[in-house]
Amino acid sequence: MPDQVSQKPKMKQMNMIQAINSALDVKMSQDPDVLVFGEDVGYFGGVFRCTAGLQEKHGLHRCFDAPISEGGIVGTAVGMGAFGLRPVVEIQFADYIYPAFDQICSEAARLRYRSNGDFTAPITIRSPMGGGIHGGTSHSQSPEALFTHIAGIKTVIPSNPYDAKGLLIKAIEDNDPVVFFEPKRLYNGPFSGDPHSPAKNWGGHELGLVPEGHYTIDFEKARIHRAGNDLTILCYGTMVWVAEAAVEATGVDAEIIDLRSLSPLDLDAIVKSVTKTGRCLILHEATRTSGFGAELIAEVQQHCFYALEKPIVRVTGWDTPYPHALEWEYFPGLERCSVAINRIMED
Amino acid sequence: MPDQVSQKPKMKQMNMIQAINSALDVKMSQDPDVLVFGEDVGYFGGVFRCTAGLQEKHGLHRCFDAPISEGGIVGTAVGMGAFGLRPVVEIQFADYIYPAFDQICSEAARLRYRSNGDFTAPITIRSPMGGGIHGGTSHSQSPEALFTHIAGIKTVIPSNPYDAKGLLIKAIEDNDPVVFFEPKRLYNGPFSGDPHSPAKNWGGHELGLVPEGHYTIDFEKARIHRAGNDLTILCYGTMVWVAEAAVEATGVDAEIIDLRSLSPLDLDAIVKSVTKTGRCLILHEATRTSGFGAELIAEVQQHCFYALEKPIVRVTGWDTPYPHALEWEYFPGLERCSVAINRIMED
Amino acid sequence: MVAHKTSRKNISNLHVPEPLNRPGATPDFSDLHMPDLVSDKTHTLPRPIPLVDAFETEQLASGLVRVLTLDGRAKGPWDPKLDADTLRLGLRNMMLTRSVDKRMFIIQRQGKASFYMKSLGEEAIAVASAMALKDTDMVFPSYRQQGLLLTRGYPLRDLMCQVLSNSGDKLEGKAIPICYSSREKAFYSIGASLGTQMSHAVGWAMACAYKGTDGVSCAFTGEGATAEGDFHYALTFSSTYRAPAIINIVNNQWAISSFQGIAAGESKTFAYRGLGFGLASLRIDGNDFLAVYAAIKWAAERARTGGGATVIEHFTYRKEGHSTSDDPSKYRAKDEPNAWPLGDPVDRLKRHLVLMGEWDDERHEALEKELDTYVLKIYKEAESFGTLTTQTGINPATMFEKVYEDMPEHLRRQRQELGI
Amino acid sequence: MVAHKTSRKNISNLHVPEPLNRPGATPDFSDLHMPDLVSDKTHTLPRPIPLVDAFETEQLASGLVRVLTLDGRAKGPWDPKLDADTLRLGLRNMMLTRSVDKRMFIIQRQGKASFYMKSLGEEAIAVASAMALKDTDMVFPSYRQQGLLLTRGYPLRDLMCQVLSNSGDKLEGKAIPICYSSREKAFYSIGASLGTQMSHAVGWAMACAYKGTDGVSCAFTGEGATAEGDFHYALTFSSTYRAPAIINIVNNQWAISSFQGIAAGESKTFAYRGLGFGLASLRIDGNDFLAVYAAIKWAAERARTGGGATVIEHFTYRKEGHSTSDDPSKYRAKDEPNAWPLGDPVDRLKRHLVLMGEWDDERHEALEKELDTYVLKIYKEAESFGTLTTQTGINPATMFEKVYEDMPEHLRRQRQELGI
Ligand SMILES: Cc1ncc(C[n+]2csc(CCOP(=O)(O)OP(=O)(O)O)c2C)c(N)n1
Ligand SMILES: Cc1ncc(C[n+]2csc(CCOP(=O)(O)OP(=O)(O)O)c2C)c(N)n1
Ligand SMILES: [Mg+2]
Ligand SMILES: [Mg+2]
Repeated sequence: MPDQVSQKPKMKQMNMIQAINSALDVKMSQDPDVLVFGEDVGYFGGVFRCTAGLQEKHGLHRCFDAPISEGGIVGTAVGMGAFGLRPVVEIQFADYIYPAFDQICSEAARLRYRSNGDFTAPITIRSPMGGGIHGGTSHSQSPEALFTHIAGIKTVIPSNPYDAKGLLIKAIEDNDPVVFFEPKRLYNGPFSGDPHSPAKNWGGHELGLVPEGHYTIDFEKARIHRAGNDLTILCYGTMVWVAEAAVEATGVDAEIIDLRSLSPLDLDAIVKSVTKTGRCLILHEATRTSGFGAELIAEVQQHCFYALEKPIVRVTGWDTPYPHALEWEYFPGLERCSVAINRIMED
Repeated sequence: MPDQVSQKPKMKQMNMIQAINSALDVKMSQDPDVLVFGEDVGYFGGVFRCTAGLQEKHGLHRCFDAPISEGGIVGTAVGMGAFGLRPVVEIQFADYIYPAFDQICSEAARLRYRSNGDFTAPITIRSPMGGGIHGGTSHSQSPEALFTHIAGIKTVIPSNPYDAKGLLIKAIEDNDPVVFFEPKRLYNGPFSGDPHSPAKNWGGHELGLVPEGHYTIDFEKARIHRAGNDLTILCYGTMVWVAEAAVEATGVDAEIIDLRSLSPLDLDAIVKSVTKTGRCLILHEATRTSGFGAELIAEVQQHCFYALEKPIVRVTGWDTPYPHALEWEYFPGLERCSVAINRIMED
Repeated sequence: MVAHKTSRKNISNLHVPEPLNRPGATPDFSDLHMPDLVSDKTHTLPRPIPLVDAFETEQLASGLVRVLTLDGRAKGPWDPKLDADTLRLGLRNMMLTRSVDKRMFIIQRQGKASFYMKSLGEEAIAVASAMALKDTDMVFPSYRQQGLLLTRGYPLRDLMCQVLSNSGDKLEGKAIPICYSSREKAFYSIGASLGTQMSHAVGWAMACAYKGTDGVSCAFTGEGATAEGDFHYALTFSSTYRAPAIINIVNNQWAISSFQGIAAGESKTFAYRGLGFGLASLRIDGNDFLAVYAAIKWAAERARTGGGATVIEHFTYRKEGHSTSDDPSKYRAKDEPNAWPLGDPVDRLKRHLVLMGEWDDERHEALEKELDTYVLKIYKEAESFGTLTTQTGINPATMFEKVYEDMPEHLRRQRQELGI
Repeated sequence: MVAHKTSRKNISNLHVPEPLNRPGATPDFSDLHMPDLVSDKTHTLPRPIPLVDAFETEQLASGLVRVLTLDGRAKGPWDPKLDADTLRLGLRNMMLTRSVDKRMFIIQRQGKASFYMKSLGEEAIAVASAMALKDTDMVFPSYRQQGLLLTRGYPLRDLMCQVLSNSGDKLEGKAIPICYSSREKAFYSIGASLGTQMSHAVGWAMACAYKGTDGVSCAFTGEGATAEGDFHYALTFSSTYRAPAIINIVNNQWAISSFQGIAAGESKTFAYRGLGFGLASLRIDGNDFLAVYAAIKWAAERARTGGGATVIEHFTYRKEGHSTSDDPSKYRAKDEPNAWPLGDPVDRLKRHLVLMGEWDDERHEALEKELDTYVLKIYKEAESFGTLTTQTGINPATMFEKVYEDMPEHLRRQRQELGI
């Protein structure tokens, strides 16, 4: 099924911030039940500017600042969602989502189930994630795996402006709670994983060409970022671009799958690819142990056991807090990914 | 290395509650810096009675009730730990650990690292976990996997009175924060996973024979619950006993490994066993996706890839909240485990 | 609030508060800081207009708002002056709640349900609240306000089937007993995690304001659970956005085995906390049906007319164990429930009606019997749908439903794995 | 607290508070509810004995405790009557803090550090606190009390190396700039998650009481972060256990781009929140060195003598952007910092000393220069250890250390995987 784009859409070059802003704007314009709040998102428009201009355009009551209280932000959003609104809240950094963990896991995720559908929480929780900006221990984390362990939550991570907008609109329209992580290192451009190579931006990039209006992308479909035959690379967010760079660097004919949504997961696409290639590499920035890579390995080995020629390998952040000075030793960058690709391709 | 038991210890038959109580009593008697607090743990002695008698024996200021505030309980414990005390706090049910999630992940787990050893949090967080007592969605959860994803935390789960006491004393003496989950279904006796078979208690059970005094069990060592050659079963907590029952029921010569500690993990024992048996089954009560089974599979397939004859299988709780009425359909009980064993043993 | 009397061994400077009465003691509440309950002089606190400046409620937050005297008279400016029919309805609803609690406790003891929680002694709070609110005002209860549901006419059989977790349970056995949900009756889904519903109520109230309705949300927490962050979020957000919410703290003196002083610390009252946020705050006699009714009416009017949230502490007493899993004789003096100086809400409203000449002992006894008979009859109907311990009749496939709106592939696969 | 003036399009009943001055406006603080700052009459609030009943501090929590008048006189019962040397030391510490901030801001702009946060305008709070406390009283700062470290004589080079994340950094580059830690200086490790240190401080204070020491803990939070659950936990636990803690709320009017009204809502003051928990509560002029000193002394004595915790709101103003990543001109009126009616803490203490005849403009300028020169000199030393953007000189193997006391096997394997 192709992405649901309305016919002949007017396209515009956007970076990921603009794409997210546009998604919010489109939904706020269409649906008076959509409102946006969070720390610094109102007048100022968010510390990453994702909500810039929305208060001015849609009104003080539709995009506003919240007290510094992630638990209260998600808790009130759940109440609004139960009422029938579609709140979209921002957690300023994914590292600060933990004070809201109980509200997300015990409430947003459980409300439909425990009330047998009587009450629901159609809320979207946006939050910038990931490293690569010298944010250290508390501005770099990738906590996505935690949410994939919680039944009742969807976890989505775009890797480019086009997907970001389509997936975010989908998330807002979804009747289940969605945790929507935005890889902040990609806000302004794709990133090869080599901090020393010149920064790129989304200008002129195909995936930075975004329809101005409404469109959605299904969570159930992974995106084949690059088709290939010899190796399957499973990744999402920032690591899609590191994978691309590493594949270029190594010259291996790899298939790069951008999962986009971790839960629900497009297992079919994964199994199809690994069955074809027989080798599988998994990349994520998060801490390794019990990261989402483990779950991917569990599923791949179950479904592709007899097709696998080599053990599945994961290249990830280390099992340490995200260090400040040694950011690039921690980050699973171009070099580590390339080494892993070469090794997995050895006979 | 054998378990560190002092010579010729005086033994006593204990259930798991008594063993935990004894561990606390031993440490409180030895070390004035050990104190115990949590909801209802003081005068009353805890809703599961694990702290019964401690206030009376050691004083009001050493075992006391706390406000219903899991975040505050862990937060104040971190401060006490930084000071130099060794607080042991109780979270009444593992399902209620989420309000403390931020304090555990952002503070207890990070304090040593971010201060480069200047401040530490030698605290123990005890909490009853798991199902099988008709507790439904919010009194049955097994959130252990979440903590294994957090660098800086240790996660320990005993399956019997003997281990419970030795591991708990070890946890209290450990200079890192330890999350110590107690499978509440095992408090009074081992459990086969079949709710219709008569309840057993720890009376007369070898693992219910516990030294009265001080001894510790290392986290780094898994326990071979049953030695075997044809299949490796990795499990912990309640599922150790379900595994035992299923192995008996199927007659397979399986090696049952009781992990005891998930982090740190005794990977050597696991690899050694799977290399020998070539087959691996993983059991846990928690929700499947991104459960600790996934991490185990990731490591096993990496280290034993060429020894594996069959895909690794996991039998787990489903990816739903823990239902009340359908508890036994949710619980990965004797029947489901036996079916899985038989299937994995097919050629 | 409550002075520490019985001192145990405590050799350090760390202060740990203790309750007035422990097992073995003769219950004594003379140290309970409360206005003189007998004299008519201190009985009456002023009733400001609902849109009063929040700080003018200081006296109401630290005192005790009452209407009924202990001998059954209705007095003072808070008297809502309800007619006899309404009063009788209130009495009936409280007695119905009590009768249902009694029956459900018994059947739990018979092993037919896994769990139950009574509200004995606190019935006025839920019943009077439901009667003072509009039926469309969403209530966000804790697990001890079953009186709200019963007052709003929720089918008793449905309630019982929920407790039995049987095939008649509208929640299909997903939730533990007492975690009811009824959107139809504007009764929010109860989750067992304490406190979490408080910020939901404020979010709901913000939604009411956002949509320009005159809806009000009405949340309940135990005094023990005020220590959770969620309580703080509720006060903060309702203060910031002037949410039309009523934040009720049911101070029934106990949180399982912990006396209220563990949550209160040195606080004057729980209501006083609201003042710190600039919210109107009242402490009321929670065993006084009329006071509860009047306070909720006042707060609802304040909320509906743009005055924002009110914090109400209901001063009451939990006469029974915390739940069917609890044994209060382990931690409190045996006769404490009867020594409670503010009496029993049913007795007090009954006395009032009798004093009015609108009720008598005979009618009371007859009503009691009628309700018990009715409750038993409905219970038998409910039981015919199965009990948890016999046969629930719930289709295992439903376990995988309502996790999400649509069942995702991985749940479909798991359902197949279970063979259904 | 602050009335909403500039109204934007808001068609619903949902109230969203707005600050007094937005970009483009001429800053005007006349709506700021504060006691008359000029008249001597309202200047003085009483100073009760530190062991006063908490509720007697109501006036101090809603008013503003001051010592220095705007024209430089020290007045009233809170005057700590410090000698000139002590005052000059306070001035010097504030000026040192300011000079360090200035330098660090510049070097961040030069790309030599990833991040920095200034405390301009708020120096009195940290410096006077450190001088009023014992050096062994553990402070639990937010990221804006570098003045505590400097006042306690923490080596400036170490501080700068931490900001540079270089090989001289005692934290080996693990933490982001400004997340200092010094057990030696009784300065708790700063984590970037807001509010979490508040309950640690209370736990530390409980430990002091438990061990029978006379230690006091002293915690700081911004006014914005009071909305976190941790703030509530700190108040609750210190109320329950009478923890010898000082809970400081630095109300600098802004939380990044959000004005204080987003956290305050309809609250009278932030200090007033403490009263709800039965804690002694003071609101003080945070730009008044003497008032801060006096308040912290008072609270420390209360804590040390068994009176439990005090909540202190320091009323001040954040003159700079939130951090080097922030541009305040985007959300507040350009001249707001200068329009702040309570002046600047350095200027005010200087004026006081000048009025006393103990200081003059020349000495002030000379000191300013001396400090700037000193700071630059030390900075050059610090830079010789590397900068984040050049070469940190930190051994990658250290990344795997101090996660646990002993390195577990899996980290050892990962270190090998990295090839080190
Ligand atoms: C987050 C959380 N922590 C702990 C519990 C366990 N628990 C259930 S009820 C209760 C006591 C609540 O006391 P209170 O708030 O006073 O309400 P009451 O039972 O008196 O109505 C506790 C500790 C829980 N359900 N949720
Ligand atoms: C838990 C958490 N949420 C959000 C942030 C992001 N953040 C950093 S500082 C800040 C504003 C804090 O304002 P305030 O408490 O008033 O302190 P100030 O900066 O004014 O000193 C925010 C929102 C954070 N660090 N931690
Ligand atoms: Mg209670
Ligand atoms: Mg601030």
